[in-house]
Amino acid sequence: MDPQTRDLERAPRESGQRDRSRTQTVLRNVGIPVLSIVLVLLLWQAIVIIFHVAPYIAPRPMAAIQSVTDNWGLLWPLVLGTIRETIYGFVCGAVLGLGLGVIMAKTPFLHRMVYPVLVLSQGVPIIALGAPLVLILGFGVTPKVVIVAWIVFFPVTVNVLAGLSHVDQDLLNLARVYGASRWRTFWQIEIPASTTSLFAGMKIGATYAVTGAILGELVTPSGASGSLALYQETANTNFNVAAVYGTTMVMTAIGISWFLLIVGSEVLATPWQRRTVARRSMFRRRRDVPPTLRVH
Amino acid sequence: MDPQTRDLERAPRESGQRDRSRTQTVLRNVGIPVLSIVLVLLLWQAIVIIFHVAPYIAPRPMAAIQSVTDNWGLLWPLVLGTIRETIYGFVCGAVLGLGLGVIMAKTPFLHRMVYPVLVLSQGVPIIALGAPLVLILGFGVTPKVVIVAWIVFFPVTVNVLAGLSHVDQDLLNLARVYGASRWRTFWQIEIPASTTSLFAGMKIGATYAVTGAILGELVTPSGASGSLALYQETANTNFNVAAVYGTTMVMTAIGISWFLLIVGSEVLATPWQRRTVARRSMFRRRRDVPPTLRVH
Amino acid sequence: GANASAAPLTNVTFAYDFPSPDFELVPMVVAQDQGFFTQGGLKVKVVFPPDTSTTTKLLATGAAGIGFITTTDMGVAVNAGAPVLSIGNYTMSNNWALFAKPGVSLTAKNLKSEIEGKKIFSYGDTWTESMLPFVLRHAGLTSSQVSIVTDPTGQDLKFLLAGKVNIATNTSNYEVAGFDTSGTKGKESTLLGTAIGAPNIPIWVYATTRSYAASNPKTVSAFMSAMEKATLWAVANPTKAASEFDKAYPKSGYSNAYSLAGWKLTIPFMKNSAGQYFTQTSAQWATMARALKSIKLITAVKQPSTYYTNKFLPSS
Amino acid sequence: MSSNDLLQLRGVAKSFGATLALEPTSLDIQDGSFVAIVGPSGCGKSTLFNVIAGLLKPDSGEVQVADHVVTGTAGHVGYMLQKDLLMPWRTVEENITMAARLTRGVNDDDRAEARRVAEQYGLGEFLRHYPHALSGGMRQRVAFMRTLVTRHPLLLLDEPFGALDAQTRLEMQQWLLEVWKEAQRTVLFITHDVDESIFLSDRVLVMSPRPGRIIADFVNPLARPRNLDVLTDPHFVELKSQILHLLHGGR
Amino acid sequence: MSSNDLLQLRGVAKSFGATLALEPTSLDIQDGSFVAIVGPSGCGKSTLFNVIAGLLKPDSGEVQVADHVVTGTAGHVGYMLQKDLLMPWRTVEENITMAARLTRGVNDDDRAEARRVAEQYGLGEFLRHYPHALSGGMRQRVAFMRTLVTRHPLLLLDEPFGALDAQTRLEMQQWLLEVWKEAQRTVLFITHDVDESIFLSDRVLVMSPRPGRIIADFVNPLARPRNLDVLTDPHFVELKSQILHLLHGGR
Ligand SMILES: Nc1ncnc2c1ncn2[C@@H]1O[C@H](COP(=O)(O)OP(=O)(O)OP(=O)(O)O)[C@@H](O)[C@H]1O
Ligand SMILES: Nc1ncnc2c1ncn2[C@@H]1O[C@H](COP(=O)(O)OP(=O)(O)OP(=O)(O)O)[C@@H](O)[C@H]1O
Ligand SMILES: [Mg+2]
Ligand SMILES: [Mg+2]
Repeated sequence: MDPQTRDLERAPRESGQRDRSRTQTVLRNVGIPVLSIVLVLLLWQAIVIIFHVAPYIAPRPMAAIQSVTDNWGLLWPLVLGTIRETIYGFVCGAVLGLGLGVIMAKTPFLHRMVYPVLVLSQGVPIIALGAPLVLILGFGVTPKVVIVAWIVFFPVTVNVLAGLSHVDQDLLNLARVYGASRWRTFWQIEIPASTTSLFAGMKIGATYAVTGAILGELVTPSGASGSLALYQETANTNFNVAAVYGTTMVMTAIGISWFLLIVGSEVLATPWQRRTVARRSMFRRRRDVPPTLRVH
Repeated sequence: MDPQTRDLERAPRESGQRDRSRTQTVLRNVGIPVLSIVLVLLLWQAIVIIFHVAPYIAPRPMAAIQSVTDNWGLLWPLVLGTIRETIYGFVCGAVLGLGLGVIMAKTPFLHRMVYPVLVLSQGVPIIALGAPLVLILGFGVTPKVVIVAWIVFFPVTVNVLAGLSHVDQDLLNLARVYGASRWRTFWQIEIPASTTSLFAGMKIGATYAVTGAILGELVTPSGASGSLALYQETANTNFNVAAVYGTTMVMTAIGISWFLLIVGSEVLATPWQRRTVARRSMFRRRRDVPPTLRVH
Repeated sequence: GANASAAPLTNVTFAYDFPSPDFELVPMVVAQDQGFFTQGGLKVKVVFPPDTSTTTKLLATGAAGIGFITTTDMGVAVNAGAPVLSIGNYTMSNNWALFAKPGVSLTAKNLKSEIEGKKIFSYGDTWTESMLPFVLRHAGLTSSQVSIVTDPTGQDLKFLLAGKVNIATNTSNYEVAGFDTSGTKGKESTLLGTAIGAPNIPIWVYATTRSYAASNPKTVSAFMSAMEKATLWAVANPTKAASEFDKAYPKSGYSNAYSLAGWKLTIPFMKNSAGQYFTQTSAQWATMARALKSIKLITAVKQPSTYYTNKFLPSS
Repeated sequence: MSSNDLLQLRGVAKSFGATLALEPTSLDIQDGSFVAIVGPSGCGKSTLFNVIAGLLKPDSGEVQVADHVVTGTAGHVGYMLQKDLLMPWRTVEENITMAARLTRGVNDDDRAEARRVAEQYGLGEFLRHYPHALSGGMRQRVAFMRTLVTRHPLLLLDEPFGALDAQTRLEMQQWLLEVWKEAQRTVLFITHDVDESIFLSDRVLVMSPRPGRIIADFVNPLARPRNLDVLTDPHFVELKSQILHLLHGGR
Repeated sequence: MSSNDLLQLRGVAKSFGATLALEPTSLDIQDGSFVAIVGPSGCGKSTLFNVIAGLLKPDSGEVQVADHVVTGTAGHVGYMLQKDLLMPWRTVEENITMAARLTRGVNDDDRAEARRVAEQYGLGEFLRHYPHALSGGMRQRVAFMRTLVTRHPLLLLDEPFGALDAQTRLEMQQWLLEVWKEAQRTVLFITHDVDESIFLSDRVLVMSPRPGRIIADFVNPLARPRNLDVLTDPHFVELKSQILHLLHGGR
């Protein structure tokens, strides 16, 4: 209610209070989403029953789930494949995006030259990439990884660029006053100062990474080893509608897990955004312990 | 160089200086991108020539462009179709996204319930949407519009939510002190204060809108009228590689034009972010003119 | 052969025509499982294209030595300048057909009334594009008198059963196998294209490039000879052959019932009325080229010998 | 009982949860006067203002403005903060007429009044400018004009010049005194700057650390008009010393 | 020629394009002294600091620190601004040792020194805290300690307490005097607050509006140690009046 921000006068936060409400927060952050997903499934079931939807049009949710569990032995390697493509592609895309972002931030000329090409690259429909990529890179996992990376790198680059260009100029000047080298300034200031932006880009990338992997599986062949997307495609031609919806659920689950994983890494990588006091890190801080304590 | 931000002491900006460098800015903002796109085309041409790439594997850029100009009469209605799907879908998605964002910002309970479902919706692979949408909505433009809207609404909602939750609480309190109604506060403060966020969401949406339309054309058939995606698909089956690449170029061009259009609307819709002085609006300000001037 | 197993095997990459494996690969699986390739001194690796038109490109770039494509794709590729060469038919006749949902009876007699002003499903493939004009001409209709719904993602059965399209087009082995294993009651009405004006030309062929054929003539011959043994074996033992396929490609997503049904439906089309397998004729290629030219998919009808050769067939 | 007092507080108190922010406080502010309030950070000064403005409902007590009980209802006072809270998407003129736009819609009279005020107080040239083009001092002037045109007799100014540098602040203080003299309003003025509180006011209230309580009520002996020289006036120095000792306990 | 002066400026001038920010300026600062600089906004105070710190190369003139010419080279002074510029991702201890981390890597001595300084000056409990958990005053103290542990004899403080509220500022001033006495450094201190400049310094330099020039150099007659009472000391009031008249021309 107080209309004035009192940032300067904020007292050190109490950590006791936080712990007390942690279970409440978890309940709220996990319970409500789960509840609403269950509601969606119930609604779906209700619609199928009330409108007498034919099973070849849409299955009941339980049938979809069962088609997944029944074929889990078959599906699991495909799921692993999709996850692998996602991880490889995401990592490549993020690294490429970060690299491009850093290079472009440091050389304004390259920035101006390369940026339009990057925007252009995102305008190219992914479907048009399949055949050329297979012709150049062959079969197997590589073209799919390239497609995921193609989608992921862009938001990362854009955000890293924004992050690096918003590093406090005064902080950089201060580093100069101290006589810091460019290299140390980069690692000690510019990189940590852009972490939040980097993660913002990676979170957008993560949202689209699994979709990219699925698209990649669809437009580049996997052959004998199969792929989740092809499995779905086949189920579709096969009239196995329950499997189509079941696979969709699996894909969605992979996508959301990946997104949550990135969110989780951000939480772990930026302790200062949540915690008041730094945790003692076992191995790095050993020498902090006074010698007297160490002898005993 | 000055390590202190002197925001408070900034003098009113001169508009003279700005005009002088406008042509320079335009040159830089248009010239360099065009130049770099030309460079990409030249590189492509060079690769095709140096590696003796056969024309049925990959065409020269000029051949791709020519296949577009030669068939423009045939392509134009398809391009129009894609543009129409993009516009309809984008508008529906943006309106839906805005509406959802506002409703969710105003009712925290709905926020918690609906948000996971929205995240879930983005995990569903678009390809899996094709058949159900056609079965429900038939062929024609509607299912494609739904697919575009499906893709566009999400970043809009997320950004509107963020924008509305970051409106300065003190400004809202001040409105209360004045005795403002909730409705007026919403229109006069909350909406304008979230414009930037809204456009941020729309720009992300715009990046993916055309890809969404193409995907929509591919997974939901159009019947006799055809579609750009099908044209490309057919060209592909018929070994017309120049047309495949030409169509990709057209699609990319539509995508980028749409993105630039949204960027342009933002510039127009938020004059205060660029201009120092508000332009006199012809019709709204007529009464500002003193009566004496009006009689003559 | 004892002597063959002593010699090192020649590697061959074989490109299928579809992104995922299905029952038309049964002879290939049999050739591998029954050791026909090894006997011929070959080691064959099967690859899959991102889309049906890329198989030809895989051949042209040398990414694959031998491939499996449709006759019409051959025609279009040769027209575009790709140096591909057909080395043997897969099927010997045309089983492309129109289908109507259970309850509708589609016959050559009521063809006109059943398709006029109706929605006809097409994958948008070259084959359907070149066959439909014959059917329309036979029914006395122009293309503007029907509505073609093109869907490369292939939801034909679903749309047909849901009443979103009136007529589906497909080859009978895929369509009927799909319907029979879908659990839907009733029987689809099938009307073969050859009964309503479509030319009776083979749909699929084995192909290579001229340069590959020129530098590896023994390999190509050995391949075709192994395929012949495998095909005859698979025709004679359909159930065993289909389950071998399922074992080789457990992740294809297809049920054994589907693969078996599909393979059984394919068998009748694999030999001609004279009981021949594989043998191509100049007439089939001339007919194909004229059909493509008439719908402007190709610019010139070439000599039949431009498209094919029978010299790698074991019988010749 | 009608009186000369524009604002009357009777035993107003406010806690936030377990935190008692404001002890029961009573206060009378004479119509037309300029009263400064100083006190340590967190002592409840802004809370007091929020209660008077009607943003907060006090736990007990009563607020009267112009002999009407207005406890817990908004719309009776002008209010201005350290942050200018201008709308970046509105021009200076539109920002000045903001209160009208937020309550009943802007009419030509409002616009004319905005122009008159802006011209009179030195911002006539900038009516069509957007806030971002103005300096910090100019922005605070616009924020003040916006408060002024609401025509409420009572203005609550909460550290309005707290974010300005010393020189601009001095200019703004002189400007404020000028405007106040002409516009004839009653001003309650929170500040952390003891010099400022004495330079501007007729009366200085000193509050205790939390829970807030008015611990001193000084009548300012300095004559008006005042200029820089009052800063070395013995009365000034004496009053400043008293206030500082109350605030800091003579450290 | 070795002297008692830690810092010597000889005819240092600086323009930005057509703007002459600093007229040729000469200045000697005695080792161990506390010199305050006041001047109107934009008069070139920060520019002067940037030149001394080596961030800017002057157009003409020479900068000597401890009898070495350092014109245009960095790494010779401690520097601190109004913004604390703490790294949010580093703990208090890590922030204090930042200079070492930025130049040669932190060793155990640096950490021990950081802990010693923090404990000595009242932040020992907060060594492992992240900056966001500290109040504004505490943050400025950390920023100052970071400047202190660089062991440069000359510290440039550019409005270090400008963003703090009056009460915290007073505490910080007293704290700074204490630290200065013990740590035996030479301090150049820019401020807009005339009270502050007199309260802290041995000497007050007054600069003219742009182009900046030192127009007065007052020796502060007040004895140390000082407490709040000096604010009412006649010497104080007299010096303040002189400085204010130089700055504002008696308005
Ligand atoms: N909405 C609120 N919820 C909880 N506590 C609050 C709220 N608003 C204020 N407080 C607490 O009430 C006390 C008084 O706050 P208030 O803002 O009135 O102080 P102040 O005198 O204005 O301080 P400052 O000089 O820093 O502006 C403080 O302890 C503050 O933390
Ligand atoms: N990097 C720069 N480029 C151009 N002009 C500059 C730059 N830095 C400072 N100036 C100008 O030089 C003049 C002096 O600036 P400086 O920052 O030194 O003033 P200051 O005395 O520190 O002001 P303040 O009290 O507001 O901090 C100003 O007119 C400023 O606009
Ligand atoms: Mg306050
Ligand atoms: Mg400065």
